[in-house]
Amino acid sequence: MSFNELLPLAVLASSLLPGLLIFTLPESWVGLRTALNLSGALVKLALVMLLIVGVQAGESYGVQFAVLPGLDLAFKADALGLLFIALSAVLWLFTTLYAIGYLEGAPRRSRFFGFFSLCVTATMGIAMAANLFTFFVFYELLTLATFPLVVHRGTVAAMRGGMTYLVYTLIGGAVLLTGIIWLHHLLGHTDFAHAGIAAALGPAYDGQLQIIFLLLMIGVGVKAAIVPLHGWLPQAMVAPAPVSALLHAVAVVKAGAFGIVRIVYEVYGIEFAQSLDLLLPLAIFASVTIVWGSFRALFQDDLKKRLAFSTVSQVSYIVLGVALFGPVGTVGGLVHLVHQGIMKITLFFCAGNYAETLGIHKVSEMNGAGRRMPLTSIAFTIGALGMMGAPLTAGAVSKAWLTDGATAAGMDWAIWVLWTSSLLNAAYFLPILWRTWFKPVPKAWPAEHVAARGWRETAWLLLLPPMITAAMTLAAGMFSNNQMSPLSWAKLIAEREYLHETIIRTP
Amino acid sequence: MMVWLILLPLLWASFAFLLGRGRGVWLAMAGLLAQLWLAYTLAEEVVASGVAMHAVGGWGAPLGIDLVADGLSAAMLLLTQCIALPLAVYARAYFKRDDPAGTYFWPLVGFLLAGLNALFLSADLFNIYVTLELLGLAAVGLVAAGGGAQQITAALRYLFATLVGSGAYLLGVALIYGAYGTVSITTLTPLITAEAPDLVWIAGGLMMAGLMLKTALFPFHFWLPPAHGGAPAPVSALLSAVVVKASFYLILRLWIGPFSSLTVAASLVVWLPALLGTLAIFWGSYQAIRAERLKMLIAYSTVAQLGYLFLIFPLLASAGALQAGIMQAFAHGLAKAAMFMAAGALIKATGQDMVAGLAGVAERMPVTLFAFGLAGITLMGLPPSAGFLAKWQLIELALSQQHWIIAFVVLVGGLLAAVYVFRVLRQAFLLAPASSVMTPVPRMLEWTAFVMAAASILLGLRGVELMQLVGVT
Amino acid sequence: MSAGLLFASVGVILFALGAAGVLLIGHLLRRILAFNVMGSGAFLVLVGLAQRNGIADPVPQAMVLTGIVVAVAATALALALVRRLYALTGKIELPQDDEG
Amino acid sequence: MSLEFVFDLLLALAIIWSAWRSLSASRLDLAIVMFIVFGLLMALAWARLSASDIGLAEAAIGAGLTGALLLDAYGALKRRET
Amino acid sequence: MKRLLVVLGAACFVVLLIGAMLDLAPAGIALHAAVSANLPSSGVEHPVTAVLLNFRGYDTLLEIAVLLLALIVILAVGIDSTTDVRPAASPVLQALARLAAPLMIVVAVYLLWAGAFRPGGAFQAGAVLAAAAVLLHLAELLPGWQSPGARLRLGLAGGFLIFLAVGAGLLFQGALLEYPPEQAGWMILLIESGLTVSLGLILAGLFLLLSRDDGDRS
Repeated sequence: MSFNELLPLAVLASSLLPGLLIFTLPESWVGLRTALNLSGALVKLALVMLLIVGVQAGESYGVQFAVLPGLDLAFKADALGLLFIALSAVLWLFTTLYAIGYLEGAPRRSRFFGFFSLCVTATMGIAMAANLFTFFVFYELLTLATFPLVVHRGTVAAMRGGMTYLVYTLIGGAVLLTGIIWLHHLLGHTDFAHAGIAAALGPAYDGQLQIIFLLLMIGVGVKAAIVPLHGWLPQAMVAPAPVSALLHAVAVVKAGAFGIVRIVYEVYGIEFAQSLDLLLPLAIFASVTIVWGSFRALFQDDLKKRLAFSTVSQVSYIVLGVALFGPVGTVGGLVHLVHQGIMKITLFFCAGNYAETLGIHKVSEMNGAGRRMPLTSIAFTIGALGMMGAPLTAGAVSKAWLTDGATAAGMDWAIWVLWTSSLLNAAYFLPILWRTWFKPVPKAWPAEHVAARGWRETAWLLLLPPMITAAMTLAAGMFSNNQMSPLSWAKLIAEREYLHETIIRTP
Repeated sequence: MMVWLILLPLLWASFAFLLGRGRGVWLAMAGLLAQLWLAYTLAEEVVASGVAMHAVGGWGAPLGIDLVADGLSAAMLLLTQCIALPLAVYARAYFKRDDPAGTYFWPLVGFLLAGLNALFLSADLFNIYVTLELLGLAAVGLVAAGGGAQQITAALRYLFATLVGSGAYLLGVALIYGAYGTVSITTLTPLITAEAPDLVWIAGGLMMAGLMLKTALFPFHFWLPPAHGGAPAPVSALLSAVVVKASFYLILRLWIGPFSSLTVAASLVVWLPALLGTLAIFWGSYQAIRAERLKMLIAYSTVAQLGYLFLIFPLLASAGALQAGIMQAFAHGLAKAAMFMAAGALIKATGQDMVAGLAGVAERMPVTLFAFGLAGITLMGLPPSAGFLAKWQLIELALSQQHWIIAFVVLVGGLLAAVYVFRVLRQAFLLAPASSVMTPVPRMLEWTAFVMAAASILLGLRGVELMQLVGVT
Repeated sequence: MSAGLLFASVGVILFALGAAGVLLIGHLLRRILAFNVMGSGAFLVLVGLAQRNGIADPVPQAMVLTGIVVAVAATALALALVRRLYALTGKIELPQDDEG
Repeated sequence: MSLEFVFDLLLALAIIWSAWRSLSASRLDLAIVMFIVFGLLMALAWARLSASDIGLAEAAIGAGLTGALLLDAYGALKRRET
Repeated sequence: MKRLLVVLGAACFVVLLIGAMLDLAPAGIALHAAVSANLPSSGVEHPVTAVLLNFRGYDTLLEIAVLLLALIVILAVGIDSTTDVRPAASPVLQALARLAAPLMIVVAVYLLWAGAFRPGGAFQAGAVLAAAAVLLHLAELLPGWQSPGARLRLGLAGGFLIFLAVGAGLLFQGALLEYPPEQAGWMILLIESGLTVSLGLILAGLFLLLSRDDGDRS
């Protein structure tokens, strides 16, 4: 087995093996567990670096195993996949740090970190899947591995959230499976390829392909929380903060969005999808989701719920970008895949800090939090501004490319959608910032965490991750032209999708 | 070689009996190990050099009795031995010293396995009848052994069901012999044509009905839940995992063998098993969702899962159907064994078998719950698992033959399975009430269950060899 | 109509009679009787139908010998269970379906 | 219609009748006795089918042993009731 | 309702099946011819015994397994503790039994030996032995069994084991139960005599185990 075949597997193993080991560890072995977690995350990061360098050098990484005659479990690490892999790998490291601090002294940690690593493994599998079958395998694995995390607290409320999550994802999975098998039956394979594979069938199958597209979109749409399939996401916020942060800001919802990207670009092919008139409906659904999500966020007093609806809205930016026919929109969508992840995880980290340190769960309790927890609040502010698409933040970059993409695609109404959403974002984030910075500090916080005494603000393990991700938010915004920036990667991918026509943003 | 698969269990069973009450564990272990090896080498041989045959007494059909091992039977033999060995390890830890249910456990299991292996190998309708009786009586004995009123009642139901079943089968055999003067499957297959006299149709009907009764196919399932739900965990596992599959195997074997020209002639007939299978899936799942007791839930899930096996009959036109069926049989066999083993451990630990009483096991017995969960994944047909592969094959076959309804049934069935599996997991993940006490159980119980469950998952990552084996006809 | 065919027909009737009995009779001892009648019916068909041309055929005869022994084994087992049930519950009937 | 056939016919009827009685008799002991009779008649039928091996076996095992088992069971039940 | 359905169904079944049997063409294969053709090399002269222990001896092997199994199950199910006092057996019956039992054993031996060339054989012989035991039991001369001791277990399983051993032994120089024509005779006789004893014990055991009661714990 050559190096280029082993590397993708190594990426999977770097989180799978630690995870399996952690399951077997007794609760009390904190040291070893932490060591396993961090070493796993660091090794993965290193491996991903290797991949990035290799792919930029034009190397191709892939491996496959026959599961049944004519059915392969196949992996490849291409530019598009790497975008997602890199994002998950980096954020996994920070979330792990955060979780270690967050769960200090909590029960059932071995189980938590074990499933946590499984989730990351599943995400990696989704990112590196080379055909729809493999994609589905890890997509469902993600569902299963997330459930124990959602219900981690073991309370009845947690169970309710977990069950809602299952109902949505399992039914979605069944629909997705139908579509995949149908496609596999028609094509004899479901391997991803640049510019798609479905076109090969010829016009006779257009009708069936449209139905299949619908099935596939419903399937992945559930995890991407596209309205009306988004109901599970706010419910799932009962999970501990790190879970909400990584899984519901990054892994799970992104898995859905990423699935849409793969299907549109590498199963149908953007041109072919356009010729089947599949993109416009998708764009419309995305727009509805964008607006509806932001709108619902306005009325959430529970901080995490507000963030959750914001996620619902923001993830559809990606979908919209994909649905906008033309390279510019594509770049916008892909880059937002990364940017939204960084920004949203920052916000969730901060939300977690407020809850852990001061017992703040509601927006209405945040008065003066900025004085008590300046660093956290700064990070939160940056994230929020990014979400609104304020200049110098990553959000600005995504939004700029998306709007231009809309113009390029001749869908000017989409611009209005984006602006409306930005306004709504401002409408539900600014009040929070206002309360945080300019309202007087209350006499007593809802439930000041005993452990927090003695630290200036809160445990450093809780403080570090949000600050770093906040910094990244700014960096991604300011140095977007650096050739290692997410933007450059998005361009690289788009170029390959659009068969190497060069991409310049119309100024 | 294949003969030893029959002689070995007979030998160690009778020696275990000679040793007396509750003895013979190690005999059984050694025998089972050898059997596993035999089954494996037999499978290899079949793949390498085609169907294997052994003419008992050197006479050969139709005068004598032939033993035939093709892909199908080799696969079933392999499944049986694969499940039997871990189960034996489990049972050894499960039955406490001088447990009344354990007194003659090993001889009974030995005869049961002998019956199974003989059944899978036999190519003679009457000989199959004898193996069916051996199998049936052993199974009934295992259910009843040392049991209370509840078990005895279940055993009696089971007994009468299996006796009537084999009675109908025997009458069928009698008619076949009357019509053709032989009971050798290989000799009969070319003789039975679409123009066969009505008598043969009746015979076929009788045999199929009898076997369906033994397979507990809806609506003949009434006897299964009390028997499988009431027996000791190792017995439930053995019965649910392999014993019911034996009569299914026979239905399949006759369907595609001697009666193939009949089933082809009457194209509507193929939908009857599928219809009953569908009803079984829905009814079984519904009852499992409602069941109060853990083992009843699992037993009803068996009723449902058996339904899938019968969905392949309308699809048999393409070779893949057989493979799908066997994959499902393996998936359910391994998973259901694991599930009953896990349930046994849970019940021993919590001292009760109500689903509602499981709160907190996720924390106290993670390994067991993991085993249960993995087995559940297979039953739901979620990836990666053998169950998923079976589901995939079934759906693809259904689509390729435009039988959408079957694909639909499979998908819905999977979701229903999810409902009852997660009903259990939900309880298990709840925090334990402070009052609850759990008695520690032997590690062996937890880990053997886990191994079985893991096997059902791993098979889902590599089914090629198995499919290749089943392909040999 | 040869003796073989005649007794084969008798066998069919016995089988039907026994089967109906097993289905309808609640009393377990009687049900065991019914099962035995059913079995004897099948045996008669096996030999009778094979010998409908009047020629004795040892093969089905041997089969029936085997069958009879199996049947007595089953009967004894059934009786053991019934007596056990009776000793435990004092009943010789199965409770109406205790499903679920 | 030959004499044997008449005999066979009567035997057949007798078999069916005894079987019917053994299932329908209101008294259990009578039912069991009828069953033994049935077994013996079967033995005769086997003899008529030139299968005296089965005849012997039926008489000894079918009627004899099974009958004994049933009667013993019946006795046990009776003893319990009184 | 159910009653009516079942009866109707049974009636239709009878009519259909008998009808089907009446217009049935003669079977294409005549095994009795094959049997008589191979009788010389079977080691016995009585065709039924030949089928039973040679041509289809494998059936018989499994059948003995079934019988032994049934006995084990009865042992495993457990003893129903019916504490009851049987009416004491009449002295007449006892005298009769004392007289009859040895006679029956002789008959059994005869049947066993006769089986080689005329109706009879291990089963009938075993049955007669069992009958003798039952008679002795009814005459209070033989106690019912609780759980058999080692020697008795050997007796019960012995016949089966001999059968198994011979079959397996033959496997090494050919097929399972493939007797060499010249040795077939004594091999079958060996098996049959083993079976006679074990069958007698098992059949008797079925009765003696079922009719056991706290009256006679032995």
